[in-house]
Amino acid sequence: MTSSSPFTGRDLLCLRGGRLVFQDLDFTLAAGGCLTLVGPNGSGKSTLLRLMAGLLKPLRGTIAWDGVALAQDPEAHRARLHYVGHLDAVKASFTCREILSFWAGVRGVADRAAVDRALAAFAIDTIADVPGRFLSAGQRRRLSLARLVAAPAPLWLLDEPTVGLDRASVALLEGAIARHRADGGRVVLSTHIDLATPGGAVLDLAAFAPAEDDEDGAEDAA
Amino acid sequence: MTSSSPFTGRDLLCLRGGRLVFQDLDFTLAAGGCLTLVGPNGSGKSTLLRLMAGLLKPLRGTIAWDGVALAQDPEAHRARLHYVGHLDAVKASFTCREILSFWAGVRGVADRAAVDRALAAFAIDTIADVPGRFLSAGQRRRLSLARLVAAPAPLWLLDEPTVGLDRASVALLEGAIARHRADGGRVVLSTHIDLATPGGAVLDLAAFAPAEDDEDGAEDAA
Amino acid sequence: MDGFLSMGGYAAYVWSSYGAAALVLVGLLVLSLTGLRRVERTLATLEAAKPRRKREPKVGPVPTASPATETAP
Amino acid sequence: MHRFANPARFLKIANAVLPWAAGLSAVCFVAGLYLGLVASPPDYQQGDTVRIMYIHVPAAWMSMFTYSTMAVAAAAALVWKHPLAEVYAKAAAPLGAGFTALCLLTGSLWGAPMWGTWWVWDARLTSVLVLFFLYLGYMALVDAFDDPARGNKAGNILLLVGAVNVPIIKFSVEWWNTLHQPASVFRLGGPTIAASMLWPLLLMAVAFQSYFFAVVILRIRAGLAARRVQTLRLGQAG
Amino acid sequence: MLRLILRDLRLVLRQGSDATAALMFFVLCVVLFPFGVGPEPNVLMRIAPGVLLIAALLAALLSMERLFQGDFEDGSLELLLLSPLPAEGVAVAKVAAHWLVTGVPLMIVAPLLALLLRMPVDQLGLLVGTLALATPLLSLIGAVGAALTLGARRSGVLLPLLVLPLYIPVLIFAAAGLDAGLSGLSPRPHLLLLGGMLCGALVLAPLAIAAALRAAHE
Amino acid sequence: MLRLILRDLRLVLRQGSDATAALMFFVLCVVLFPFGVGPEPNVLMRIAPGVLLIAALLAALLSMERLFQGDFEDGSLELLLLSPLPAEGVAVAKVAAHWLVTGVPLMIVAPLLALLLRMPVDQLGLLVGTLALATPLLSLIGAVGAALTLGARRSGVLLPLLVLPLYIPVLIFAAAGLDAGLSGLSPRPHLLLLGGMLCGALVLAPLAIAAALRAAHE
Ligand code: HEM
Ligand SMILES: Nc1ncnc2c1ncn2[C@@H]1O[C@H](COP(=O)(O)OP(=O)(O)OP(=O)(O)O)[C@@H](O)[C@H]1O
Ligand SMILES: Nc1ncnc2c1ncn2[C@@H]1O[C@H](COP(=O)(O)OP(=O)(O)OP(=O)(O)O)[C@@H](O)[C@H]1O
Ligand SMILES: [Mg+2]
Ligand SMILES: [Mg+2]
Repeated sequence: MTSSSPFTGRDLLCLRGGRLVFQDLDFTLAAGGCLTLVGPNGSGKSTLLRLMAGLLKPLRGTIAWDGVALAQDPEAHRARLHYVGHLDAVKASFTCREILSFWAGVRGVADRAAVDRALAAFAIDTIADVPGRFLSAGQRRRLSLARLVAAPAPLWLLDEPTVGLDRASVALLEGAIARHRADGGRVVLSTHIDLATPGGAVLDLAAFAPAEDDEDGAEDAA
Repeated sequence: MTSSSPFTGRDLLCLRGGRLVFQDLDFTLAAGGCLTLVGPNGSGKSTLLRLMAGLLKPLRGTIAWDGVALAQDPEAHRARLHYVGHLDAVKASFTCREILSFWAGVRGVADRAAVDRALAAFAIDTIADVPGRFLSAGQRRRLSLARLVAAPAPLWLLDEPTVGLDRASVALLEGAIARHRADGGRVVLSTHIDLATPGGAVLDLAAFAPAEDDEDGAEDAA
Repeated sequence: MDGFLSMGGYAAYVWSSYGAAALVLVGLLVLSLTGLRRVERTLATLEAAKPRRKREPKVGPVPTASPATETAP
Repeated sequence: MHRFANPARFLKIANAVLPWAAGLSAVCFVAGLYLGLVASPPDYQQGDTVRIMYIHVPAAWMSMFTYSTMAVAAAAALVWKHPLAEVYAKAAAPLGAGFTALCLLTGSLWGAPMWGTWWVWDARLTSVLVLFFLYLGYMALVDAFDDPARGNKAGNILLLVGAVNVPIIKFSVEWWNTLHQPASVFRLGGPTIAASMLWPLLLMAVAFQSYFFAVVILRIRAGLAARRVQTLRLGQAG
Repeated sequence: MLRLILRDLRLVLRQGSDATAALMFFVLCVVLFPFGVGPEPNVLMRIAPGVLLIAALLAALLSMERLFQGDFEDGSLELLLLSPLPAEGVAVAKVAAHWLVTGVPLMIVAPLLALLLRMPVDQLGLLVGTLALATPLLSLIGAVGAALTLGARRSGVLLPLLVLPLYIPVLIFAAAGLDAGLSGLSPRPHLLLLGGMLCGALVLAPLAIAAALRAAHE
Repeated sequence: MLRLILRDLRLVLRQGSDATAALMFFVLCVVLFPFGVGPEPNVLMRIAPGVLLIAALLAALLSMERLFQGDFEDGSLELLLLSPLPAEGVAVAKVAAHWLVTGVPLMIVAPLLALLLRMPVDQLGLLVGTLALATPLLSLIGAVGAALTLGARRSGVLLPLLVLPLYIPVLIFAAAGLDAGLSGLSPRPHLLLLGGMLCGALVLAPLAIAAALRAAHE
């Protein structure tokens, strides 16, 4: 994990479904930093996270890691990020351990101990051999979060990671984020509830919404 | 809305996927009451709500409305309940208003004003003519909640209704629940976050976990 | 004229070919024209519905907004 | 090329071209029909059925031309994100489907007296049929998505994949032996007859081509207007 | 119930291409056979009724898969089952909408395709009549299968497996009726049988569908 | 990539019925024709190669629909696209797994069914060879369609519409090869053509699939 390279977005403008979601948005995230995205429903938190992951492309502006735009080297960017979205990628017929080792394996970690550590980190080691179809909403989410710990990656992108988690699990997640940041990792997360991210920055997306009468920009661009 | 009939569950035992979820569970809910289900992930909150809706049958025990077991008159029970689960039933190609009037119509409310009131109650009147495909996670959830207001029904069963909602919307939901209760309605909801339900009861499902799984529960909570 | 219409005994084939061609070409033209009329009418009503909001920013943000589309990556 | 990226500038040019294209098309149709139906003699082998050629061959050429331009537009849209390219492909598709249907229909009508059958499953006819279904598939795919941008993208990929079919149509008569004659129309009855049949054929070809340009401009205008309507609706709602 | 049918029809119209696409599949499928079998006209004519029916069957089968799937996945079905409507009513409404959207247009195009396959013109009435009995049967039986495989792991391959054996009797009697007509015999007994099956299915299928839908939500 | 193939194979084995069900569909489909067409042996023999190929095609088509769907809906595909694997690698792995699970077993059963339809024994080698070229082609082309229709509204009916026209040439050349074999001619030119198409598809299809998958996640 390199420590000096900043992860930045400059002058971002994003359209979704032909509509302007946000504009003139900038962010910078140094190693060990945490950026919490807040804002009302529909303000573009999920959209920004997908931009950061490279799943979407901004209509204007660039996102860069250490000065290199994502579009120039998408493979390298993919190798360095973990994305946890609304969907949990839990297969009904695989056990928790099988699911986790597959995802660790995809990122090159074939180590059984690492998988066990990750299961323990989110207190799902007791249900490690239960198949996916029997999991409750919060258990699935915890399994999804365990991927973060199983295979290390410097950038975590978490879209409402606390959804469905009970309080004990929220505390586990806060701990995992703190350890990751202490190791020089960085985290971007969106949330509607309070999550302890000491020393982290907050980005309120409501501030970048297009002005009420500015919609002509969106029209022309579409 | 009758006001004296209690909604009760007695001695409930529920198996799911061959595993005991809870046992010896009792509850009573009088008119105007609110029952908040809490408990760690996997403790059976969603399961209990589906039992109350009649989607699942308990292995032992009975759920009754005014002394009449649900199994004896499922139609009458369906007519008196609203269920909001994890899924939002939002069709991509219909607008918010069309979706809401359909669900109101299914419950016999063909009144356009009622639909407009419901949209306003969750602050989605500004996007009433936007098709479902363009909604963000929180907007979909608000649309789903608006069903509660569009067609009145005495019993609301809400499974983690605050998921995805921003703070302003959570306040709107609290208001809707309070008004419903003031009119003699009753509410059962599950949640992991704090929701203001003045005078409501709390049911901690961890207390009804089967004995031999107790240690698992403890670990889960840890 | 009769000889012209009978097409050397192949009238059915020749004239149905030309008939089909006329049908397809005129049909597509009419469909395109009516489609165009329809959207242009809705566009006109929509733009008429909110003239106030549109006029003011026309001076400012529009020039900056349209180059954005041209330099799109 | 980028000068046309701006819809307003495109519209200005297109509106200037439109009357000329429409006029040229009308003139060529009148002249071509007169020459083809009245002035030109029947072929000594095929009799008057040869007049089907003046529809069949231009329609066949246009079906391939339209698809090729759509495929180029698809590539432009995918690589350079050219905003007009998708509008063009969408506007041209029904026209291409129409031309292809005409080619199939007139071919069948020609085949019935000449080959004694409406249809054979040989390489030329089959590949044209596949082209027809590619057009239909493209149109169905593009509006099968909730997000129009997504539909356009899927459609573009399909157009590029289907582009392999165009050379197959063109060279099918040379690669496989089929009932359909190779590109030999000009040899049919010697050079003197060729001239009298060549003129109506070329006139009709120009007529089809300019008809295509005129109508596609109308359709592009409709497509651009529809986009504006959609954004206005969304802007109003939000 | 009427509201549900209307909503389903509106859904199809709004989302555009369902009716046309199932129809398109039917046409494509009929067109496919000459490729595989060869273009000999007498062979084609001989197999025309069978091909038309098999294509109708496959078109019904394919469009069937999504019959409940969409409403199941987005939670609409759950809500419908919890609504005051009886589950059987929901089942009937969905099947009726499916038939209106696939069966009816298919009946309209079938005569044209039959002409292409050189079926005699005087048999077209019989063809439409047979399809009028067969297509609702296909919708009803298929819906039972679709409801049963709801939430199943590989419903895409499981559904044909369940439904095809039940479709075979329909296919046999419909084909027998058409063949009888073609060879100058009376198709009545076969049509009566089909009608009997349709009556039976109209009574039984909604019950089975409703039970399967409820089971899918346990 | 190997890991992905193995995982997909394991998924199929674990969830049981995929391979067997596609196969079952193939068998059922072949068995269906005598019902629709009538049991006359000479007619059956005449259409045997076509029927076998059409059944293989439909089996491939039906199992194709779920190829990416499951991974798309539960978010796995999103994660795979965000993993260090190139998108083309993901595409190749999924197609390879699909072929191993449907194409290969089909090649094994086909000779038995051909015998039932009274195909001469000395043609079975040719049949298997043709299928060995045709089934991977079907998988590759179908996967392009499946990726393109991902997230489309009526993918169940749209997919056949897109894919069948592209399947037609495969069907034609495979059938022509078999027919040539049956009538004592050399099937080589047709098989060479199929082989050429396969090479082309091996190069082009993964690119198209990868592009379509990326577009599906915009
Ligand atoms: C449905 C059946 C048919 C189809 C799909 C079809 C398709 C085509 C196509 C695609 C072309 C353009 C070839 C090129 O530019 O290289 C063409 C050209 C032509 N076709 Fe057909 N055709 C059909 C039937 C016929 C029949 C029955 C005849 C005459 C007996 C015929 C005569 C011609 C001639 C003379 C040309 C011009 C060839 C040249 O370029 O010189 N076609 N046809
Ligand atoms: N798939 C989509 N296609 C088109 N528009 C979309 C899509 N998803 C979201 N949008 C639009 O983009 C805007 C931003 O959505 P986004 O999902 O990023 O919001 P969000 O901040 O994550 O909201 P929430 O808190 O509700 O999750 C919304 O106005 C929504 O209407
Ligand atoms: N569809 C199912 N089939 C079988 N077992 C299930 C199913 N859904 C949940 N379970 C099991 O039932 C138990 C209770 O699950 P339930 O979904 O009711 O929990 P919950 O309290 O809602 O948890 P959460 O807070 O995570 O939503 C869990 O242990 C889970 O393993
Ligand atoms: Mg979101
Ligand atoms: Mg739950």
